[in-house]
Amino acid sequence: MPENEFFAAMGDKIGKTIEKKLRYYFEVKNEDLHDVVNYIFNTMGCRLSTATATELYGGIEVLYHFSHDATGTYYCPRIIMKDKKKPQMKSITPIVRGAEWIEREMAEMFGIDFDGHPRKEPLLTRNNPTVEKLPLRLRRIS
Amino acid sequence: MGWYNKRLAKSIWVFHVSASPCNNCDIEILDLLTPRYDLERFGIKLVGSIRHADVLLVSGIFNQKVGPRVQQIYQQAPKPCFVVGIGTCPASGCCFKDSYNISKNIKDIIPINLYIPGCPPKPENMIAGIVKLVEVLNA
Amino acid sequence: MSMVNNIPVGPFHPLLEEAEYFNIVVDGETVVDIDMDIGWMHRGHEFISEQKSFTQSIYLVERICGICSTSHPIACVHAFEDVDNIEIPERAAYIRSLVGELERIHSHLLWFGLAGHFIGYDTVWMWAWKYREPILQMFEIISGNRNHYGMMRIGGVAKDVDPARIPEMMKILDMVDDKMNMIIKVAKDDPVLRSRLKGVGVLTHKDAVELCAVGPTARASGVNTDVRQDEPNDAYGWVKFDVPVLPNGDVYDKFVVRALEIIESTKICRQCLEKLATVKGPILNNVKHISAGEGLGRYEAPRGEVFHFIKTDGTNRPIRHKVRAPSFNNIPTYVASCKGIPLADALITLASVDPCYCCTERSLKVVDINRDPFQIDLLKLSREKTQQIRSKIHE
Amino acid sequence: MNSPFILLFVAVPAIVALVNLFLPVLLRKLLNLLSSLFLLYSMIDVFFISKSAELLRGDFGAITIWGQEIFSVDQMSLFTLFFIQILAVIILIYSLKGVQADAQKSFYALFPLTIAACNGVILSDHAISFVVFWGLSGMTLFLFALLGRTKESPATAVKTILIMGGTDALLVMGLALMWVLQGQASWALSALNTPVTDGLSWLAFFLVLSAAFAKAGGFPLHTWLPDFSRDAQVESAALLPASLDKLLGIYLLARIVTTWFTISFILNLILMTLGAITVITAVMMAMNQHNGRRLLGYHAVSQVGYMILGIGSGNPVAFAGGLFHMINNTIYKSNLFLTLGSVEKQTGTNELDDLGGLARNMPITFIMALVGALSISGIPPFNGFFSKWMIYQGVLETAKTAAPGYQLWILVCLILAIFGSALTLASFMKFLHAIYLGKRPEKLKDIKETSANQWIATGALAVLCLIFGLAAVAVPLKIFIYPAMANAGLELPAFSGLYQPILLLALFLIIFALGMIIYVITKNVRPDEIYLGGMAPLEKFRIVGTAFYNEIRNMRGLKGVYDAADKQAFDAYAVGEKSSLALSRLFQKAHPGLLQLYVLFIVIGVVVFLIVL
Amino acid sequence: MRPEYLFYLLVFPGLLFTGTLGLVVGCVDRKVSARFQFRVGPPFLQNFNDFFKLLGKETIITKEAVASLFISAPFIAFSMIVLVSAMIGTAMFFGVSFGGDVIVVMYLLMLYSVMVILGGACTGNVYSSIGAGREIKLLLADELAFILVLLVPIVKSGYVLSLDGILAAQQDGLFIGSASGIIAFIVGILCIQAKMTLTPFDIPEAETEIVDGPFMEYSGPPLAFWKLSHLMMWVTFPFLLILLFWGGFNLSGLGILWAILKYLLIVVVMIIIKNTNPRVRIDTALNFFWKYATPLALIALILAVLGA
Repeated sequence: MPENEFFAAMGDKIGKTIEKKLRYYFEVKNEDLHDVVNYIFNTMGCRLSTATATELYGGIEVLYHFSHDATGTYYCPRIIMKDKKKPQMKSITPIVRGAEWIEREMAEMFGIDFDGHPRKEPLLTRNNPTVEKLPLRLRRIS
Repeated sequence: MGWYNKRLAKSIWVFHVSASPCNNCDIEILDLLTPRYDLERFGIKLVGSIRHADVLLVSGIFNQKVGPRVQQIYQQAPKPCFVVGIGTCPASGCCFKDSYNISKNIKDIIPINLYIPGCPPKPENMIAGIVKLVEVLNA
Repeated sequence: MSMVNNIPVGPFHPLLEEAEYFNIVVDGETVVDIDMDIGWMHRGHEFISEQKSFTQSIYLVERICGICSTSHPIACVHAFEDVDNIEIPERAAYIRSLVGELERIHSHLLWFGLAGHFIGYDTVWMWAWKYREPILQMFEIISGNRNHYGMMRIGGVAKDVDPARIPEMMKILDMVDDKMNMIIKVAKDDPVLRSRLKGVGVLTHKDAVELCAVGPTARASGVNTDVRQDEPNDAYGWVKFDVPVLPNGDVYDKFVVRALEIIESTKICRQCLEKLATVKGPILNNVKHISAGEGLGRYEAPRGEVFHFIKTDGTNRPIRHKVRAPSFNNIPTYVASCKGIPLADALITLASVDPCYCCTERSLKVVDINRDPFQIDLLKLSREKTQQIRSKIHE
Repeated sequence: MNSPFILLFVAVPAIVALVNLFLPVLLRKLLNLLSSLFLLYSMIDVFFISKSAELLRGDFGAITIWGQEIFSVDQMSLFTLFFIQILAVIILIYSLKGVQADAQKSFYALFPLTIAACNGVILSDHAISFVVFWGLSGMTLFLFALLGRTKESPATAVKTILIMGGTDALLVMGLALMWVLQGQASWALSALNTPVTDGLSWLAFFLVLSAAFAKAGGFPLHTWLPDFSRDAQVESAALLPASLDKLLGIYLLARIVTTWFTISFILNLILMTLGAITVITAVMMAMNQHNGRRLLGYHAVSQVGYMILGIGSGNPVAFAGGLFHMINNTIYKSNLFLTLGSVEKQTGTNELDDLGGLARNMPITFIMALVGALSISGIPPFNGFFSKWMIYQGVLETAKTAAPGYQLWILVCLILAIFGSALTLASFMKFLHAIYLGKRPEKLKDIKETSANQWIATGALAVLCLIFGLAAVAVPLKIFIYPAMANAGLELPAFSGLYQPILLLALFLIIFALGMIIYVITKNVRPDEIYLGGMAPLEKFRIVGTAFYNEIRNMRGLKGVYDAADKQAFDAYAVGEKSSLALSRLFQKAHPGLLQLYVLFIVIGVVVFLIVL
Repeated sequence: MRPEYLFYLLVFPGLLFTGTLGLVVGCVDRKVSARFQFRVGPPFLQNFNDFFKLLGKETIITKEAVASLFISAPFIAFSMIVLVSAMIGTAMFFGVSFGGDVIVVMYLLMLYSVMVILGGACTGNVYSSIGAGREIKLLLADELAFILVLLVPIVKSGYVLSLDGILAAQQDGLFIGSASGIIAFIVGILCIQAKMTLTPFDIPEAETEIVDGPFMEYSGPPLAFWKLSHLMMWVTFPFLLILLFWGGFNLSGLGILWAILKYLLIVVVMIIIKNTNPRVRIDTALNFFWKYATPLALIALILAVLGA
């Protein structure tokens, strides 16, 4: 079973895990993210579906969705950033090229600074004359 | 000008402006040109350059990025030039009216001469609308 | 030694039915690089959805895109159902798959037509769209609408299929099969068409995997990914079908993959219709409440995997509704597949992934702007405008 | 009989050149202008005012020294002389202002020297004086190249002088050979008449021919020309390779095929083939140039092909066409060089990549360049079309009488020539597009129209283009070329085709006026920004046009040829330099580029021949 | 200049005749194309409406354009087409040549491309510039074959250059009846397909790629005249082919029917080619013409020289 191997290989790098039918949501620390993603993407051959950023009371969480196509299983590493003012985390674009756009979109929406992202510019609001140069999330405050 | 308007009514070249719609109106506009509806019967032709256009078919809710461009496009069209708003979006904003990224007042961006509501309007509906325009021109 | 030039494509360009902007960097007419700028279609779907109840959300996601206007609802209801593991009735499953597959047929036919239009082959455009009309007719038979069918509900579907009209629909499917075989034959025989498509805009297997491409774009590059076989929900576990995968990754393969998929889809539709003639039962399980949790739904739309993620807190609104359409993953493959090919080829390559920008650019929450909706009396406005034209012309 | 009148054409410019060495720049200009105008007036007087009968008959002017007839004039030399004076005056008017400041002094001294040398070549009837003046004109070319200020100028100068000097030596050998073959009768050139029959006469023919080819820029001795065009000053590029050298080279060629040799049909075929090859190779190279001057340089080569084709065909219509094309080419080619020079002086560059959209800044220059470009591409009603049309007709006439195999051969040459003019059109569309059309780069926003003297000069050339195109039969053919041909003993041409330029222009203008009337009645004009699908017309959205023909360049089969050409594989000079290093080293040692040495070589050569024979 | 030239030029077979016939044939083209695509197509006088409508629209001149060139380019091209049609038509209907011979016609036709390029490129629009580049490349592609095609009747008629002379030379046998004639005729149809920039060679004005290329910035009357001159080519080029290979028209009795049939045949063949092919790339077009059409035309020329 790939998932058993995965959890065994990662060991204590995996935090709190929610397990549902064909879905694994687990917390990962920022410094372990690259190891985990590397294993999921390169060793297990998963495909990155997308990533979801959500603003919660306790901070901003980013949830990556990796699909293991052979079994139909989803692996969702979750990063939680406590600092809402200046959220910062590692970019996985150097490992997964396909993550470029989704990380740019999240950066634009939530002001998350993706460390090591090759192209840090807004995805949707380039050439947009009216949107302020702030993450869209901050517009609620003003 | 009566004689000229009759010529204009018989030869409407449309330019399709999609200002952040859900794509469905656009597809239905193209559908109008295809065998079942065949708008070329009325001399209507889809053109690629705004300089050749007589009628702008506008669909969508005009988000903040595309709004100024639509305005620019309208200014670049040679007059006389009419604007037809296709679908519910240019008329009322449809379900997107709560969004943060739409232009507040479409009227200020582009003067729409004719609305064809519907989500999306049926091709028959659009033909009826365009025939109305033709009738106005012919009157 | 020669100069590098920039060519803007868009926001309004005949190649793009939707407003979109590419800055194509060319040397002579050879593409060196493509810089994509999206966001012209950004309407803030995710934000709006978070203010709506679950049922309203389905109406909304249908309007993400007019072409895949049932894929998004299916993925969305899958996500809702995934939160509580809700089962749906068997008949409803068949209807869902039927509608989904019909949409694939109509979408691929639409793409054939547009692809023909883009390479200046208007006859193909007209023919493909002529054969697409009966499919839309089938939608009218099933749902009453040509587009935006409004069929999906949490726990089932909204409308039933009348068994008396099944033979009629079977006939249409036969016709589509027939024409698809013809189109494949044309693509194989016509030397001019082949020269225009073969070996153009190659997306290598490696690039397809690394860029996480999905759908026919990936399958034409030899990546065997299809939600219908990977996670067979609805009726896909019960029907037989193949997933065509081709190795070359050029436009020609994308063309053929889609043609083969249409034939597979008609197979599925037939099986569904046969079952619908026999399987009886309810079409909707009433779902009263969705508990707090996370749900993840996906569906193989015509362009690839549609992905919906729902986070709920026990109320009747999602606190986060994430939508990822297939084109969002496929559009970045342009750069990989367009480098070093002539401009004319690059443009058909852009079209070859069947991009759907409306899908790509929904997005996020935020902001409590003072709402100023277009509360205008439609009829009155229309009359006013017409009056304006009239007076303008009479003067 | 001595006639001081003829002597004027050599003596006056030579004296001016000498005097100019000691004068300030302003006086140099004045003196030059005066002398050139005087000479031009003398020629106009001969042709139009007093119609000096003796001169026109050709039995008037001859300068005899020591019993040897040095200078004499016949119809062909007379009209060539006339065009040398016309171009000299026009180019001088152009150079009155704007010549590179540091080269000005030498330029105004070299200019009359060049004129003197060229006039001398045309007037010479004595083999030795012919060779001396011929060599002198090559030498001025070398000096002009040295005046250039680009990095490659010295190398180009050496290349030019090597090719020129080498072919000069061949010319001397050829003349000597002819002298021997003719039984050592006389040194007078007009007395030469060698039937090309046996091996030695063939050799003599090709030896002399090579000199004509090198001077005019025929294939394969053309390679100095594009380099020279790029590296020399633009005035000298317009003066020598574009006009005077053409006149000299083709004049020599016409002499060769009419009087000096009696050639057979096979030689006609060879000449026509060489002509067609010159047309097509040079124009194919020109298409892909990125430097404006080099592009024009290659065209200066390709146009020679038409003249060789016409003159080599042996048909009177084509012969007349070839001579006419020679005149036309000098007019429009110097026009093109000069307009490019104006652009260069205003913008400071001649790299096509850096230019664009100048038609709005320099409308007059643009119109002149447009006329030149249309003429060179052979678009009716300009002059280039008329001469090409004559050449095609003549070639077809030649084909008509030939055997089927030869017919096909001639037709292929013709096709290449006609296609060459389409290619010419193509490369000039690129040239015009890159400089005058398309989007203008921001930095060229404030470019002003060029000074009056420059556009007067180019304007005069453009007007000549139109006049010679419309009234081709009435003016240039009847006045200059037919008499020359009659004088040379050729039959007068009869056109088999039909072309009425004035009628066509009149009818064209009627329709055009009708269209403009409709436009003026219906017009409703509004200025607006460029439409780019909603994007702002930024500066980066610009197509220069230099890469128009990348597809052709990269075509399978052609790519290799072009790549090789870029590495100078087809440059006889470069190949010679590379392949025979030892020889080349010797060669270069012998020709260190020193003028004195070079003159010495000529003198030694002549002396050696005199001793040997 | 004789007064009847004005009649030839302005009424028949020049401006009025060619213009009207061109607009009508343009409708035939649209109608037949529509039938190909299971559509009804526009009304029969659609092109007239289009033309008059465009006359009443605004003329927009871009701020970067050279206004005089931009405006005069379509009118020059138009005048040129009228002139050429008058020359061809006069030779065909009256047996009178004026103005020029085959070579003149060939070079005048080049002027059309020149005007397209100058008019399009002076706007400073990037698409127009690309279109101009493609236009000239297409000219290069078809010109070589076109020259060969034109040489075949010249050779076959015994090196006669004038239009009426070539027509007269066909009294004892149509050129199309010989092997060389028929090959050259077929290549000729392909060439005029490219000269008229019809699909598959509508590369310079590819609407979905470069938005009508050089004509993109045109609007109002200048655009009307571009369209008109383009439609007039539907007359000029087929007439030229009929003149060179098919013995012109014999306008008496059944000859009229034959004339119409001949003309319609060429037009319909062109429409069929247009509707059954996708647009090719410019390098494909170059390859096609240089590597296939030109050798074929050369074979025709060889045959013609040999008398076949």
